[in-house]
Amino acid sequence: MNRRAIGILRNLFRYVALVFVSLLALFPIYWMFSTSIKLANEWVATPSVWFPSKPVLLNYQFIFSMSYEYLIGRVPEEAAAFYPFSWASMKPIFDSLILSTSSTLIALFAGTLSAYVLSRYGRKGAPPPTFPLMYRMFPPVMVIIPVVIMYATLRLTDTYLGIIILYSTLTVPLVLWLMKSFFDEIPREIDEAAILDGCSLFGAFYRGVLPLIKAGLAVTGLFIFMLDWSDFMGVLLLGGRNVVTIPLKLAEYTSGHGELYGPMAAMGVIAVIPPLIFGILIQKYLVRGFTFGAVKA
Amino acid sequence: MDFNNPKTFSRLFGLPMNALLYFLGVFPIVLLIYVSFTDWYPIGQQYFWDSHFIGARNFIDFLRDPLFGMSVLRTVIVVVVAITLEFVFGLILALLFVDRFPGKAIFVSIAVLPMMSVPAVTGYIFRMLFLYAGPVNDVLSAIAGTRVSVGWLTTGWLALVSVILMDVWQWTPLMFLILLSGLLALPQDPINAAYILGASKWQTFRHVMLPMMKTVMLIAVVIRTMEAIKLFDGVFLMTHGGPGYSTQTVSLYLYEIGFKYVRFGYTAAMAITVLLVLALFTRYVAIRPLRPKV
Amino acid sequence: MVKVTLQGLTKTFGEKPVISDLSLQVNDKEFFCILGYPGAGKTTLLRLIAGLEKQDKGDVYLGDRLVNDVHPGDRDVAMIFQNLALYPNRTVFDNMAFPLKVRKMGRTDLKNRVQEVAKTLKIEHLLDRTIVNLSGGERQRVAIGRALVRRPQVFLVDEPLSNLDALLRLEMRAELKRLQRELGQTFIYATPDQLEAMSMGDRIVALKEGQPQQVDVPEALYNSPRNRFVASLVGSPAMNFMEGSCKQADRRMMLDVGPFKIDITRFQETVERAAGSELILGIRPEHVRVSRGRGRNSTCEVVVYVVEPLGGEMILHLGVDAQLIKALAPPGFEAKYGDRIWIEFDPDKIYLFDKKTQEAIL
Amino acid sequence: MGLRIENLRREFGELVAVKDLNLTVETGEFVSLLGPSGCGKSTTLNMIAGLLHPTSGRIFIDDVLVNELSPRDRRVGLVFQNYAVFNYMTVYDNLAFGLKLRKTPKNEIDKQVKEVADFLRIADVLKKRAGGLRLDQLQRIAIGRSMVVKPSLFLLDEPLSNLDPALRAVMRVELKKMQKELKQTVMYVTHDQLEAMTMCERVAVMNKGELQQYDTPTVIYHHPKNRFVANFIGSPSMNFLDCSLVEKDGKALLDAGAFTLDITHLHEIVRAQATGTELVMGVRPEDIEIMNQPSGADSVPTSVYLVEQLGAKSLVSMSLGNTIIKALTPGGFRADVGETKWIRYQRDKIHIIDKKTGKVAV
Repeated sequence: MNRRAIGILRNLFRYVALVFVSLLALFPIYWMFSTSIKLANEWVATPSVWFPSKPVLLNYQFIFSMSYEYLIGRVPEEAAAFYPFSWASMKPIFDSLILSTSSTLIALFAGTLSAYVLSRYGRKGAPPPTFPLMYRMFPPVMVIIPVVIMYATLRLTDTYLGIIILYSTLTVPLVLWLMKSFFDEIPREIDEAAILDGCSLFGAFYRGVLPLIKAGLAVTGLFIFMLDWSDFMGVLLLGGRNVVTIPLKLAEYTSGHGELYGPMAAMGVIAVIPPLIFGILIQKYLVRGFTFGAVKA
Repeated sequence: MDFNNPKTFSRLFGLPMNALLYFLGVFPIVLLIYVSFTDWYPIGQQYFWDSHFIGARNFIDFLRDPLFGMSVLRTVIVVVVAITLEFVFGLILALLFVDRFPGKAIFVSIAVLPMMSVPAVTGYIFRMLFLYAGPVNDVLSAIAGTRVSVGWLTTGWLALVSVILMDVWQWTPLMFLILLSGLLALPQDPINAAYILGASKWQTFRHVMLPMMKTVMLIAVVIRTMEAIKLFDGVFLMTHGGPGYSTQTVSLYLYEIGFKYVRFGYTAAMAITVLLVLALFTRYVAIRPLRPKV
Repeated sequence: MVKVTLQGLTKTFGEKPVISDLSLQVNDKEFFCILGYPGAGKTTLLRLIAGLEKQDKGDVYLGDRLVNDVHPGDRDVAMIFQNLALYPNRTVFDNMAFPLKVRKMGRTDLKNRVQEVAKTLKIEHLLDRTIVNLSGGERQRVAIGRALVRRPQVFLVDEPLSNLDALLRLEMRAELKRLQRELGQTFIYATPDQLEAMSMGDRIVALKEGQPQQVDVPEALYNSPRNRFVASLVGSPAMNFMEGSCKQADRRMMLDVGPFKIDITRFQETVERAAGSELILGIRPEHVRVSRGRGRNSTCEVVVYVVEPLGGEMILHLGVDAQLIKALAPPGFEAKYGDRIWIEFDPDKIYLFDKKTQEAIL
Repeated sequence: MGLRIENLRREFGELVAVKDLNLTVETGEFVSLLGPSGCGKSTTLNMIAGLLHPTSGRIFIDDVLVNELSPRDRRVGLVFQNYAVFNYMTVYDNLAFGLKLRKTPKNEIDKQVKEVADFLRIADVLKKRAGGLRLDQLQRIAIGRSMVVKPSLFLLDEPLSNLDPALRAVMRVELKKMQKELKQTVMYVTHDQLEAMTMCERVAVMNKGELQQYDTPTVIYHHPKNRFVANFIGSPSMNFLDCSLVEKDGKALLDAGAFTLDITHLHEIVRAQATGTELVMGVRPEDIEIMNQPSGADSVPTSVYLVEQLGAKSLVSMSLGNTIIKALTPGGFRADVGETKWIRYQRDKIHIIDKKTGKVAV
């Protein structure tokens, strides 16, 4: 057998394997999506329904109509007819957006400044470098338990401010390491040239380095947004009434009152869309993000 | 103040992050240590200063608590099995992607989709997949030829398997991506040198590529171990720790004691202990390959 | 347009002293080269002068002004970095205008100044291009241009040519030298390449482990190196060194280096005054004469290992016992691997070093 | 025959990296593949080693067609530019790697590794991990690793480019010595013309994927085939002056604007070789004589532009019309910038090149 034939055979094997892997990766997501457009009688059936017989948007209408408490015991088919779209039902989406965006900005601001100092001036002045890293490594429950205790005393529980502070603090170590890895890629001489040209230390950062690092900032921002958006435990323990994000709403559907698989799936689809888009956008940097900048792809 | 003094400048720039970390880092930990020595029960005693100091009772109690021991054991099982599977699958997948071939970018994007999903949503998805009448049983039926009805979420050990499968589905992509970066970053010359010296593909992989990947593999495993220990969201939505206690991990157990039974003092003692163990693990094992060269 | 004076400059990184107690003076309008191997402290020295690094001890004067506590931006020095430190995605104009913008110069003045500098450097036509689209030589010019627009008092240059290919390097070398002449400004230039230092420098400091070994004009470094280090650093091909010991015989003083002896009677006084009997003989390859047959003054027989033709002349690598000697053979000399030939030293051109202190005796 | 290459060609998409290359290397010969980066030399090397498949053409090693053989079956040794030593193994394991793969008995491996280590003078570091060693030691390991498997052809890919100049000179000699002692067939790839010219018996100059000239260093230096070779070989490089051929009073004159040169004696050859009257005169810096006074009809007045002291030599740049001519004179040459000096070409050393085709006529 010559080289070419072996090459073709190898490729064939590779593609078969890859298609199989792709099916495994996509199927659960497909299942959620297809459930979200199924009618109630197809949500759970034996054998289960792989392709919705009649795709409908009722489940989406359901979650965007009046709030859930009024709908207990009803199925989307009838609910849609009675209850029109309501702004109140959009609250989880707005809450998720507000919390994720503002926490991301705060973490980005604080973390970037520290990352610059760490990259250029070493340890002096910057936070002790391993401390924030450890902070990131502990299971959130354990980090949050003392925070719950503290918030209860400070009356920060179930407030936007409290949760934004929590999110910012949990993600700022990642910003620190990620941005440091980006700063480290900019030669030190860029700052020094700016300083010799007459810039102050701040000027060297702001006019010299920052413009070169816009892409890194964007990547880090999107990555942190994904993490904040995905949080569940934080709001579970510190939110609830006043603050309700999408994952929390999702959990609400599962607890108790019969399984509303269709609306849950619709909520799930809405929850995963932003991270999927952002994730694909910054795919090249995901490794760097998850490994604290230690592995660069 | 002279902002052109590097020391002043870096203090100033470090200020916002330090503020965040001290506010939610140092302060709560001190509080946690205090509370762990009290019997604080917020329903009866509104503020922690209303509670009574009871010494090390909480620590002695939870060490005797069989549920806690079991949750630790379960966490260890989940972590070890899931990480092993993820590592093996991730490495195989990475090897499939080393060469260049048409469509590579698309396949990579598809393969890494699971890790971008929101963990809570993943938990919910797998809850649907593993229903009695779910598609997993459908596939098994199709293979077996007769109707198979496995109670994935209602049988204790199968629920644990389901949890592991969920973690494997969501996080194999990360392992794959890290290992792939490692493989692609390998210098080509030593590999070619090995070929020319007479090594076969397998020998080159075994004697040249694997040793050079050591650091990256270590990083991948450490990172994933840390993340797997955190496991909470997915399990919470998928099984709620059930049936019974069969999928209750440390995180879930702490949650239950702390927030269902609101025994804050007791929870604080457990949290402190786990934190300490993890801190030692992080300090002496995990941080080494990760520590950026400052 | 100013002289630079360094007094007792000391800098340590951690435990390691990088510059230790260094004093020297760079004259006004001088092209001053810092020559040394990588790690000798050349870059650190430049950075200390620029103020990017703070010395542990010692003083830096620019002209008569003590600048120890002056912010780098206010020292009025420009530095051209080894990696040039240009902004890759901005245009040449923006790069060159940056220092002027920082100093808040008016738009028209700024434009004129940049134009004028671009003209001297022959990069006017590139002003609108971005840096990433330029060749290595062009980037080099832009980096020089960015330093020039400010009209600083002192130029610090850190091996900027090391990333260029050989031909371009030769060209830029001449260009830089011409520029310095025309501007009449003080240049301090760090390089590991002795050829570069020898050809460009008005004076050179040979630096070793943060300590100046010799500060002098190029010819002096070549003709009368202060110690063995300088002798080996300057000149290509490098000087031959052979260890030997002095022996008295028949009122003559002979230096025995193993394969042969050499008569050093006429330096006897100097040698006895300076050192013990353990010496190092140094001889430049260009002062080793080779011949096919044994001549009257021939010192010893050697084996040809490698012949390097260098245009007309050639370098012969010769083996005798376990030692290697390089010799520069005249054009037309025929030799190939394994030949046995004779060598002869010009007795006026030898150098002697004390083996213990490595200092030059002769 | 150590190596024979027939019509070797390699394309990367549109780009032809190697264009119909023909080359033979005798057994035991030391041959260099020389050219600027991107000339196709590394591609050629990789094809010989089997890391890259040729688009067309045939490669024979020891008269065996190896096109379809995998690298491991070709019996070639390859030393990479960055050595590609297995950092994580001990030096011993590095050297033994090839033998272990061949399932050589343990005591045999031991014997051979020791032998090679002694030969390369790395016996003292055998037990150390390769990662922390010096560059020259890494290089010895890389060479030794290939040596133990006794390849019929040794390929060296710019092995000296990572070493500092002093070490490079030493390794050059050692490599040459080794090759001679082992009578090993070696193909040495480099972009450094000095290395190629000094070490190799024959040099193949490549440019843009095409072989320009393949001959001994002496021939290449004195009789370059075309302008590229003339320019690439020799440092400082050859001067080129545009000129045209004028016939007057039965004499053939080379008119370069600033001066004319009588080339009647070469007229016939030039007329036969050149396509037109537009010519380029090439002359090496060392073939130009600088004089204070005009002497003879060939003297041309020039003004000194720059003098660079290189130690044993001085490199003088002079402006002639609007071109710069470089001349190499004995060291210590002194002249002020702008001073008038006369130059004279050594008439038998000039090259006349067809401007259009770049071919050297004389």
